[in-house]
Amino acid sequence: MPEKVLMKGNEAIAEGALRAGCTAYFGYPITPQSELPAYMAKHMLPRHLTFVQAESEVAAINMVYGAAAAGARAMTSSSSPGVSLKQEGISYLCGADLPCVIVNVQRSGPGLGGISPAQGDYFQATRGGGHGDYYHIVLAPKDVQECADLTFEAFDLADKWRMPVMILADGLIGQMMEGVVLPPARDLASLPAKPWAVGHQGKSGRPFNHVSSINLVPDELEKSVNDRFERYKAIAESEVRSVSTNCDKADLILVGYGTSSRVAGGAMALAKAEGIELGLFRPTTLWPFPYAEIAEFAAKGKKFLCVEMSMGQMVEDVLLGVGMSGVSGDAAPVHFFGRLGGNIPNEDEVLAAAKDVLAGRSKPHRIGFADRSLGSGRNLGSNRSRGQ
Amino acid sequence: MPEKVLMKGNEAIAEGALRAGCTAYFGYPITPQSELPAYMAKHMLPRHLTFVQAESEVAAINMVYGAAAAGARAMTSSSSPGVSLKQEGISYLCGADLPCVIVNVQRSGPGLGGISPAQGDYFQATRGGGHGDYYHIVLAPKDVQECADLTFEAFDLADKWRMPVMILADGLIGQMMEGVVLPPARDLASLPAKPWAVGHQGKSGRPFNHVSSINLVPDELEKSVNDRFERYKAIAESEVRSVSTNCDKADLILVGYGTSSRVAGGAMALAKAEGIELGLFRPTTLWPFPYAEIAEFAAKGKKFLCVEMSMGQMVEDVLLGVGMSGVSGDAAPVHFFGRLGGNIPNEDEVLAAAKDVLAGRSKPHRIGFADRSLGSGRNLGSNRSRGQ
Amino acid sequence: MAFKGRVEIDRERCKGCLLCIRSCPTDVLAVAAEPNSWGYYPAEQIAQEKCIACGNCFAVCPDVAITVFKIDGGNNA
Amino acid sequence: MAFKGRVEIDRERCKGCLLCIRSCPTDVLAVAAEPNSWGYYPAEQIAQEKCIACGNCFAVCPDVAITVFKIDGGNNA
Amino acid sequence: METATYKHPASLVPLQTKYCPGCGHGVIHRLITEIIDELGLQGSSIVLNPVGCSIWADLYFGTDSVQPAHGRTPAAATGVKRVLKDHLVVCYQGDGDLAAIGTAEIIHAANRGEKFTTIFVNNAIYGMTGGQMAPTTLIGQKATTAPEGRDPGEAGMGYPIRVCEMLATLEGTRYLARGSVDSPANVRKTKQYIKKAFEAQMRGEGFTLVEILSPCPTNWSMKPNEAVDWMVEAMVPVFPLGEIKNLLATDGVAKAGGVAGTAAGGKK
Amino acid sequence: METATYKHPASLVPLQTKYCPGCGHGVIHRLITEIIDELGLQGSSIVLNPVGCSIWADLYFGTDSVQPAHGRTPAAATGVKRVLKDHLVVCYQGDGDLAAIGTAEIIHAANRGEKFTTIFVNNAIYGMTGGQMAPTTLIGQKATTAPEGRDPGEAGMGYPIRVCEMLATLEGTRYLARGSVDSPANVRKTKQYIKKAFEAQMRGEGFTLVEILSPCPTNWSMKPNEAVDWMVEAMVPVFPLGEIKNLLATDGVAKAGGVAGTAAGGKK
Amino acid sequence: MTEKTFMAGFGGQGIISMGQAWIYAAMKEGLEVTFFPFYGAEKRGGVARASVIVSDHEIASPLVTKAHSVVVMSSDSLAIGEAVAGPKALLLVNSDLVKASPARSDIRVLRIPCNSLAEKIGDVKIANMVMMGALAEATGALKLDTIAKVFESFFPPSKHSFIPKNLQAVEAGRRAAREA
Amino acid sequence: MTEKTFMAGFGGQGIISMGQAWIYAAMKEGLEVTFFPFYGAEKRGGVARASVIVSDHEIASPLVTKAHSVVVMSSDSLAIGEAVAGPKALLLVNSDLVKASPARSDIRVLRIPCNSLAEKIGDVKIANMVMMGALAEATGALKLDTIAKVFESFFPPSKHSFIPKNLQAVEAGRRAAREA
Ligand SMILES: Cc1ncc(C[n+]2csc(CCOP(=O)(O)OP(=O)(O)O)c2C)c(N)n1
Ligand SMILES: Cc1ncc(C[n+]2csc(CCOP(=O)(O)OP(=O)(O)O)c2C)c(N)n1
Ligand code: SF4
Ligand code: SF4
Ligand code: SF4
Ligand code: SF4
Ligand code: SF4
Ligand code: SF4
Ligand SMILES: [Mg+2]
Ligand SMILES: [Mg+2]
Repeated sequence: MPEKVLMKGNEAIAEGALRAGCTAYFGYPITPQSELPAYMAKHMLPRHLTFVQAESEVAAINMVYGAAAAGARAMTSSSSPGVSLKQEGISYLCGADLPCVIVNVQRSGPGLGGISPAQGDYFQATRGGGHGDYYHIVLAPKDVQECADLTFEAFDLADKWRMPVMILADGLIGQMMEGVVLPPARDLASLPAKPWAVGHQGKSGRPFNHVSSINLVPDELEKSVNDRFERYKAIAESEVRSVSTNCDKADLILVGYGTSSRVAGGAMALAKAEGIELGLFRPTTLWPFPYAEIAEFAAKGKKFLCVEMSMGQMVEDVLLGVGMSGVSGDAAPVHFFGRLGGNIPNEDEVLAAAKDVLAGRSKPHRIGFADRSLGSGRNLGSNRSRGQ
Repeated sequence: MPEKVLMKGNEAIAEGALRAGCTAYFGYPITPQSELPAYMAKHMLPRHLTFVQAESEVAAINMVYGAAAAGARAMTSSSSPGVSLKQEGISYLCGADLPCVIVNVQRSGPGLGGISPAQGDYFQATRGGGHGDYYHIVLAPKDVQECADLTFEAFDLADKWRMPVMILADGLIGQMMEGVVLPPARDLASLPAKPWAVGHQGKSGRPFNHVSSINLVPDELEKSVNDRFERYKAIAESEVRSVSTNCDKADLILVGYGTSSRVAGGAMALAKAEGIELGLFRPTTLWPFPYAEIAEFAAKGKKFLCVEMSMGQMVEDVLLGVGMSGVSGDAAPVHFFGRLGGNIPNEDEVLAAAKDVLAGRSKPHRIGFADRSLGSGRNLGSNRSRGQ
Repeated sequence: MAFKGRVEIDRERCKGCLLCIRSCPTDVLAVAAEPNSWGYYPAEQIAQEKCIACGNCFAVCPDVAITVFKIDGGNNA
Repeated sequence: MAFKGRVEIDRERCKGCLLCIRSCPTDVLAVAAEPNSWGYYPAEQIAQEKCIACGNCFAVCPDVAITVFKIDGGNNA
Repeated sequence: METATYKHPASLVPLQTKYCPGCGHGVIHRLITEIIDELGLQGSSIVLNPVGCSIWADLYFGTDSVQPAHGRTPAAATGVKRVLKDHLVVCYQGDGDLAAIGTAEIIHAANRGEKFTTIFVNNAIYGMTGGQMAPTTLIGQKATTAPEGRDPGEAGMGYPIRVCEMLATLEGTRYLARGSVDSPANVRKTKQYIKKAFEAQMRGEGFTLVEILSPCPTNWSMKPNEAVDWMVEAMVPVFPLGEIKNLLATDGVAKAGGVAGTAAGGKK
Repeated sequence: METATYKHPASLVPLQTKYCPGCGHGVIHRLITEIIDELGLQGSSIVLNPVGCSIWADLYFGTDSVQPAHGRTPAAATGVKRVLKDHLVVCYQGDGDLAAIGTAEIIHAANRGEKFTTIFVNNAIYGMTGGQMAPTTLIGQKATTAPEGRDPGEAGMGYPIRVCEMLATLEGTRYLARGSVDSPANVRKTKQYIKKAFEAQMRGEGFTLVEILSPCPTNWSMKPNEAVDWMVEAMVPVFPLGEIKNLLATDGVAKAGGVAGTAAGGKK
Repeated sequence: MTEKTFMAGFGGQGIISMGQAWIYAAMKEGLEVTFFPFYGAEKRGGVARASVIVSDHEIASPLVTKAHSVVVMSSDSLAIGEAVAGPKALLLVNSDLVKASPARSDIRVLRIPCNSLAEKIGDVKIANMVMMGALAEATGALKLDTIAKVFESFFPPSKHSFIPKNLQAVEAGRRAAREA
Repeated sequence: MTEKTFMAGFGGQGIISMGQAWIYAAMKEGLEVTFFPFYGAEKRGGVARASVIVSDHEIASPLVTKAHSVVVMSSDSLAIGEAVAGPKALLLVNSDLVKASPARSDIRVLRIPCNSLAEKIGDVKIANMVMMGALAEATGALKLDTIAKVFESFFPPSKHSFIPKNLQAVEAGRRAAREA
C-alpha cells in the first residue's frame, strides 16, 4: 500500500487535481481555501503548468472556460462569496458543455458573514445559482482522503459527462489535517481525447469547433437543453452515490453530508453506547441526489433527522425523496437540526436532537414555516479576540 | 377611475417604481429589459433623481447596496445572465438587511442562451442563487397592470421587512403592451423613516450606524440569521399570495406563474368550451410560496399540472407542498409541462397535456429522474433570419 | 501606380451602404435602380472602364461584396 | 522650532512595533523591559527631558498610543 | 489576363452577415481573416468573439472559436492562450464588452502581458442591445440611457475612455494602436496595425491591442455615409489615430506618444 | 502649563485595533479621523470600509459606515454619495480590493468623476487572506501565490500596477496623490494630500484619490522597522510619491507630471 | 368578442406601430388589449411579428396561436402568417408586395394594395395604417369611429401634422376592405 | 483507543506545529488521526486552538467537544481549555505561563514548566515539544519510541539540525509528566 501522508483538505484537493492531470488552475484568494492556490502555485509553476492568480473570481471562472474550451483539465477554487460571483460563468460552462472542476470550501454567509465552516451553499450548488435550466455533478468529501479521491475522480466525471463537477467542502474539511493515501498520478497521454475542443484544427482536418452557449433559435435551444437533460437522466442513473450505515436496524436515520455526516456519525456512536440504534445516511453526490434511497427508507417508515450547518437546505431534497416513496409525509417524518454562522454541530447536540425525535418531542421540519429546532449550544468556533 | 394608459411591461415596472418613490436606479443594459433603464433615464434625469448606467451588473447591485444603505428607495433591473452576476450582491443585501427592488426580466439560458422569454431562474430567485442562508420576497407579475402594481408595492414590502424584493418577470411580460391604470405617486415625505440608514448622524444625535453583513463571532452570526428567519416566518404567514380559479370544481389544477399562468388560463378556457373543468392556481409570491394552499388541494386529492417555461423548477415547490398535506404523493400526483429556450407554451399544448393527465396517459413528474413530458410544438418565438 | 481594373459586385451580398461609391476615386460605381432580393439597393458599376483596380471600394466594403481584378498589361503608369 | 515637550505612552495600547523609537530625533524613547498584558514590549520614555514635542513619534505610531504635550514657556528656539 | 487582387479571404466564411448596412464589423472581420490567410494560420487560429453585435463573428470566421460571457473575453482568451501557446489567439471585443463590464479583465490581461491580440471595436455605443451609452460614447452624444446626450456634469455620466492611453500605463502592453475604417487609407493602416500585432503575438511578445473606430449607423441613427463622416469629424479628435505604444522588438524605437497628451485630458 | 498637541482624534474610537504591530492601517485611520475632526464633519461623514484587513475599520471610525462586497467599495460609495450629496464619503480600499477584483469599479467611479474620496492603501500584498500576490506586488517579491517571487516573465504574473498613473488618464479624476507612512515627514505630507482631497470633495469637485504606501510587516515577513526600510528602498522607486494629478480649483496650475514618465514604464 | 390577430412583415414596415395603434384604439373603445412583439437580436431586416389581441373580457394567453385574423405585409411573412392562422381565419395581405397566393384554402383572403393606396395619399410609410383600416373593417373588432381623437393622443404633438394623412390611410383601408 | 485532545495557547506558541507533530507521530504509529485548527481572521495574537484526535479506529467527528486531554499553553487559554475538557479529563498546563488554578475540580491537572524546560535545552520555542512529550506520557496515547525517525520525515531537511533539541524537549516533557 502506498504511504500515508499528512495533509490539509485544501492541499489534498490540490494534489488530487494535479494527479488527475489538471494542467491549468485559475483562482482568486479567499479564506478558508487559500492553501489550495498556494499549493498549486508551489507545485505547478516549477513544472511549467498554468497557474494564474486571476484578478477576481469572475475572471478565474472565465479563464477556466477558455482553458477547458482548449481541452485542458482546468480547475478553479473559492469559497462562498467567491462562488456566488462565478454563477454566470458556471451557467456558461454548463451551457457550452465544458468539463472542469470547481471547488467551494464553504464559509458562513450570507454576505460577508464569517470565515468559519458552513454548509449554506447547498441550494446554490445543487439547484444552479446561475440562470437557466442546468445541473452539474456535486461531490461532497467527508474527510481529507475523499478530498484527494473525489477531486481526482471529478476530472474524469467532468470529461465523461462534459460538465463542470463541483467539490463542495467546507472550512473544516479544507483546514483539517488527516492522513491520506494519494492516488497514483495520471499519465497525461492517457487522458480521453476531446474532439470538441478548439485548437490544432489544421493538423486534424476536422471541421471548425465553436465553443458557445448561444442559440437564438428557440427550437434549437430547447432541443439542446432537452438533450442535456437526457444526459442528466443517465447521470442520475449511473453516478449517484451514498453510504448507508446501520440504517436497517434503526428507526431514525441521520442524514448529513461532509462535516455534518462526521458529526452525525459521532452521535450515532454515542447513541450506540447508550443502547440506542441510529442510522446514518450520507449522500456523496449531492447532485444527483440519492432520492431513490431516501424513498426506499421512507417506504419502510423510517424517520429522518437531517443534520446541516445551515438553516435547512439538503432537507428539502430529503423531503422530495420522501415524496417519491408513495407513503405520506406523516409516515416518514423528516426532522432537522442545524447550526450555522461558523458553529459546527457537535455529537452531543445531534444525539440530543435524535432523542427528541424518537421521544416525539420535536416537530417535523416544515419548509417555509421555519419550524426549526436550532440549538444554541456552546460556541467553539468563535474568533472573538481579546479586547473587543 | 384614473385613465388607462398603454405601456410595455418594462415601462410599467419603471413607472411603478417611480411612483413608489424610487429615487435611485442603477442598471446595466441587457435584452429584454432595456426599455426599463431607458425609461428611467428619460424620467429620472430631468427630475434630478439618481440614474446611473453602471459599468456592470456587479457594480449596479453594489450601487444599490450603497444607495439603500443611505436610505433611498433603490432599484436595479437586469435579465438572467446579469442577475447571476448580482448573486453575491444580493446575498450581501440580505445579510445587511437592506431593502431594495431587483427586477429580473428572464430570458432563456443557460449561459448566453437566447434572448427570448423563459422562466429558468425560479430556483435562483427563490432558493438564493447566492451563498448562505437567506430568502427574499419574489413577486411574479402576470400582466402589465401587475408590473406597475407589484413593483409599487415591492418598495413598501422591502422597507417593511428590510430585504430585497425581486420582481420576477420574463421577456414576454417585459415586452408586452397592455392597458394599465397607474397607482397614484407616493409623496416622498410620507415614506417610512429608516433609523438604521447611514447619513445625517450629526443632526439626529443617534449612535453611529454601521451597515454591514460581517460577523466573525459564530454565535452572533448564528443569532442574526436565526432572527432573520423569524422574520421570514412572519413573512410566510402574512405576505403569501396566490389566486385560485375554479379549483373547487376541477380535479386537475394547472399551476403556473407569470406568463405560464396566462397560457394556463387560456387552456382552462379552451377546456371549459369542451366541457372539461380545469382549475388554475397562480402563486403571486414565489417566495413565500403558497405551500399551505397546495397542501390543502392535495389533501382533497386534486391532481396538479405545473406549467413552466423551464425544465421544471416551481414544480419542486408544488411537490414540497403536496408533501405537507399528509396524503401520499400518489394520492395527489404532480405533473409537469414545460417549454423553454424561448419557446412559450401555447394553450393547445397545455390543454393536450391536461387531457393526458386526466386520461392517465402521462406519468407524474419525478425530480432527478427527468421523466418529463416536453412538447415539441411549433416554434413561434424563433429569431431565425433569412440566409442563415 | 494605377492599373486598368475591373470590379465584380455580388448584388445579393451587397447591403447598399454605398460606402464603396464615395471611396472610388474614378467614379466607377453608383447605386442600382433595382433592389436585390433582400430589398437593398446595391452598388453597381456605371463606368467600369474607368476602374484603376485601386481596391478602395473593396477596402471599405463591410460585406466583402466586391472583388477587384487587375487587368494584366493594363498598366497606365 | 523646537519646544519643550513630554510624551505619554499608553502601555496597553502599544504593540511594541518600535517605529516611534527610530523616528524620535532626540532619542527620548526605548523599548521597555517588561511586556504589557498582551505580551508586547511597549515603548517607553528613557529621556523624557530631551523631548521637543515634535510629534514624530505620534506621527508614525500605528496604534495612536502616544500623546504629545507641549510644555508652555518651554520654547528653546 | 485578369488577376483578382482584392478578393474574399479564404478564412472568412462566405455568408451574408447579420450586421446592418454600413456596419464596421464586416470590414474588420475581413482584415483579420486576410492577415490570418497571409500568415497561413487558419488551422491554428482561435477567435474569441464577445457578447455584442459581433456575437455572430463565430459564424463568419473560418477558424475555431470560443464564445465567453459578456466582457470576460480577455479572461477566457488567457485560458485559451495559456493552453495553446503556439496558436494565434484573437480576442474580439466591443466597447461595452471591453471598456465597461470587462474593464478588470482587459486591464489585467494587458498587465500580465498575455500573448494574445485584442481587436477592440470602438463604435461609441452599445450596438447589440439597441443604443445605450458606452464608455466611449462622446460627450453630448445621444443614447437611450443618455437621452439628452452624455453629460459628465450633473448627470455624472463620465467621459469617453481612451482605452489605448489607459492601457499604455501598464508594463505588460507591448503594442497599442488605434485605427479606423472610415476611409480606404485608414482601413489599410489598420490592417498594418493588426498584422504587426499578430506577428508580435506569434513571436511571443507581450500584450497587443488594436483599437478600431467603427461606425454603427443604426444606433447613431445615421446613414452609413453620414456615420463615416461623423467618425472623422467627431470621434477621431477624441480618439487620436496611430500607434499609441510600440515596444515591439522589430520596431526599434519605443513610441508612447499618445499618452502624455491624454494625461492632461481633463482639460479638454 | 501643558497642552496636548498631538492626541487621539475625537472621531477615532479609542479601541486597541486588531491590526498587527507596525501595520500602516492604524496611521492612516488616524490621519483620516484627524481631518474629519478638523473639518468638523464627524456627524456627516460616511466611511466605506472594504474587505481586507481594514474590514475592521468600521469598529474604529467614529462615523457612520457601510461595508460592501470585496472590491465593490467604489460602486457602493457611488450609491451612498449620490444619495447623500452633502456628506463626506470616504472610500477606504486595499490594493487587492481596489486594483484586482475592484478594477472596473474604481476606474468607472473615477471616470464618472464621483465626488467621494478614495483612500487607497497600497501594501503590495493581500494582508487579510495571508500574503497572496497583489496587483501592486513588486517584481521578485515573494507571496504565497508567487513562491519564487512575482515573475512577469514565463509565469506571466504581470507587473506592479501604478494606480494613480493609470487613473490619471481618465478625465473624471481631479486629484490623485501618492503618499507614504514610512516617516514622520511623509506621514505629514500624506495628511495634506488627504485634506486637499476631502476639501475638494466638499467643494463638489470630481474624483479624488490618495494612494498611501503602507507596510504589512506580517505578510512581508519583516519586523516593523525592516518593513519601513523596505518601503523606502523598494516600493518608493516603483511608486513615486507626490501629486500625480492635480486639477483642483484652488491649486492653480494643473500637474500631471507622473503620467508621461509611466507611459514608458515598459522599459523600466 | 375576442379578436386575435397575428401581424407580420418586413422589419421597418411599421408592424410594431400598426399593432400599437390598433390596441390603443381598442383600449379607447373600452376593450381589453394585449400586444406582444417578437423581439430578435438583429437590428435591421428580418421578419417583424406581433401577437395582438383585443377583447371585451379579460385576455388569458397573450400569445396568438390560432389567429382569427392575420396581417401579412411582405412576401417573406406569408408562410409564417398562414401557419398561425386559425381555422376559417381572415388573412389580410398587402397585395402590392405579396404576389404569391396563400397555400391554405380553408381561410378567407383579403388582398389590400396597402403600398399603392398609401403612395396615393402621399407617403408609403402609412401603408400600415391602410392595413389597420382594412383590419378594422374586415373583422369588425374595432369601430374606429373616434379614430381622429384617438390619433391625437396616440401621436406625440410633434407628429400631429401627420394625423390627417393617417386618417386618410385608415379610411382608404376600410374602403378597400369593403370593396375587396 | 481514542484520544481526543484540545490544544490552546497564545498565537505564535507553536500550537499548530505541536498538533501537527502529534498527529504525524500518531500516523506513523499506525493510528487514524485528525487535526482541526480553528482559524481566525486576525493575523497575529488571539488564542490559537485545535481539535486533535488520534485513534485506533475510524474517527467520526473531528471536532473535540468533550476532550480526554487538554493542553493549555497560556493563561488566556485556560478558561477555554477547561470548558472543553470532558469528565475526568486530563489537563496539561504550561505552568510557566499559567499561574492561575483551574476552576474545575473533576479533572486531573498536570503542571509542566514547558518554557523553563525548553529554555534549559536552549530554545524557548520548543516549549511545545516539551508539552507534546508530556502529553504522550500522561495519556499513553502515543509511544513515541520511533520519534527520532519520525522527526526526520516530519521536519524538512533544512530544519534537521534542530531535531536533537526537539528530541531533548520531548524527553524532558515525558520526564516532567512522569514526575509531576
Ligand atoms: C452579463 C451580461 N450583461 C449584459 C448583456 C447584454 N449585452 C449584450 S451585448 C451588450 C453590449 C454590446 O455593446 P458592445 O460591446 O459595444 O458591442 P457592439 O454591439 O457595439 O459591437 C450587452 C450589454 C449580456 N449579454 N450579458
Ligand atoms: C468575493 C471575495 N473574494 C475574496 C475574498 C477574500 N479576501 C478577503 S480580503 C482580500 C484581499 C485583501 O487584500 P487587500 O485588499 O490588499 O487588503 P489588505 O488586507 O492588504 O489591507 C481577499 C481576497 C472575499 N472576502 N470576497
Ligand atoms: S477598384 Fe478603385 S477604381 Fe475600381 S471601382 Fe473600386 S474604387 Fe473604383
Ligand atoms: S460597400 Fe459593399 S455593401 Fe456597401 S454598397 Fe458597396 S458593395 Fe454594397
Ligand atoms: S515628540 Fe518628538 S522628541 Fe518627543 S518623544 Fe516624540 S519624537 Fe521624540
Ligand atoms: S509606535 Fe506606537 S505602537 Fe509602536 S512602539 Fe511606539 S508607541 Fe508602541
Ligand atoms: S447595431 Fe451597430 S454595431 Fe450592431 S450590426 Fe448594426 S451597425 Fe453594426
Ligand atoms: S496582515 Fe498586514 S495589512 Fe493586515 S493587519 Fe497585519 S500588517 Fe496590517
Ligand atoms: Mg459598441
Ligand atoms: Mg493589500
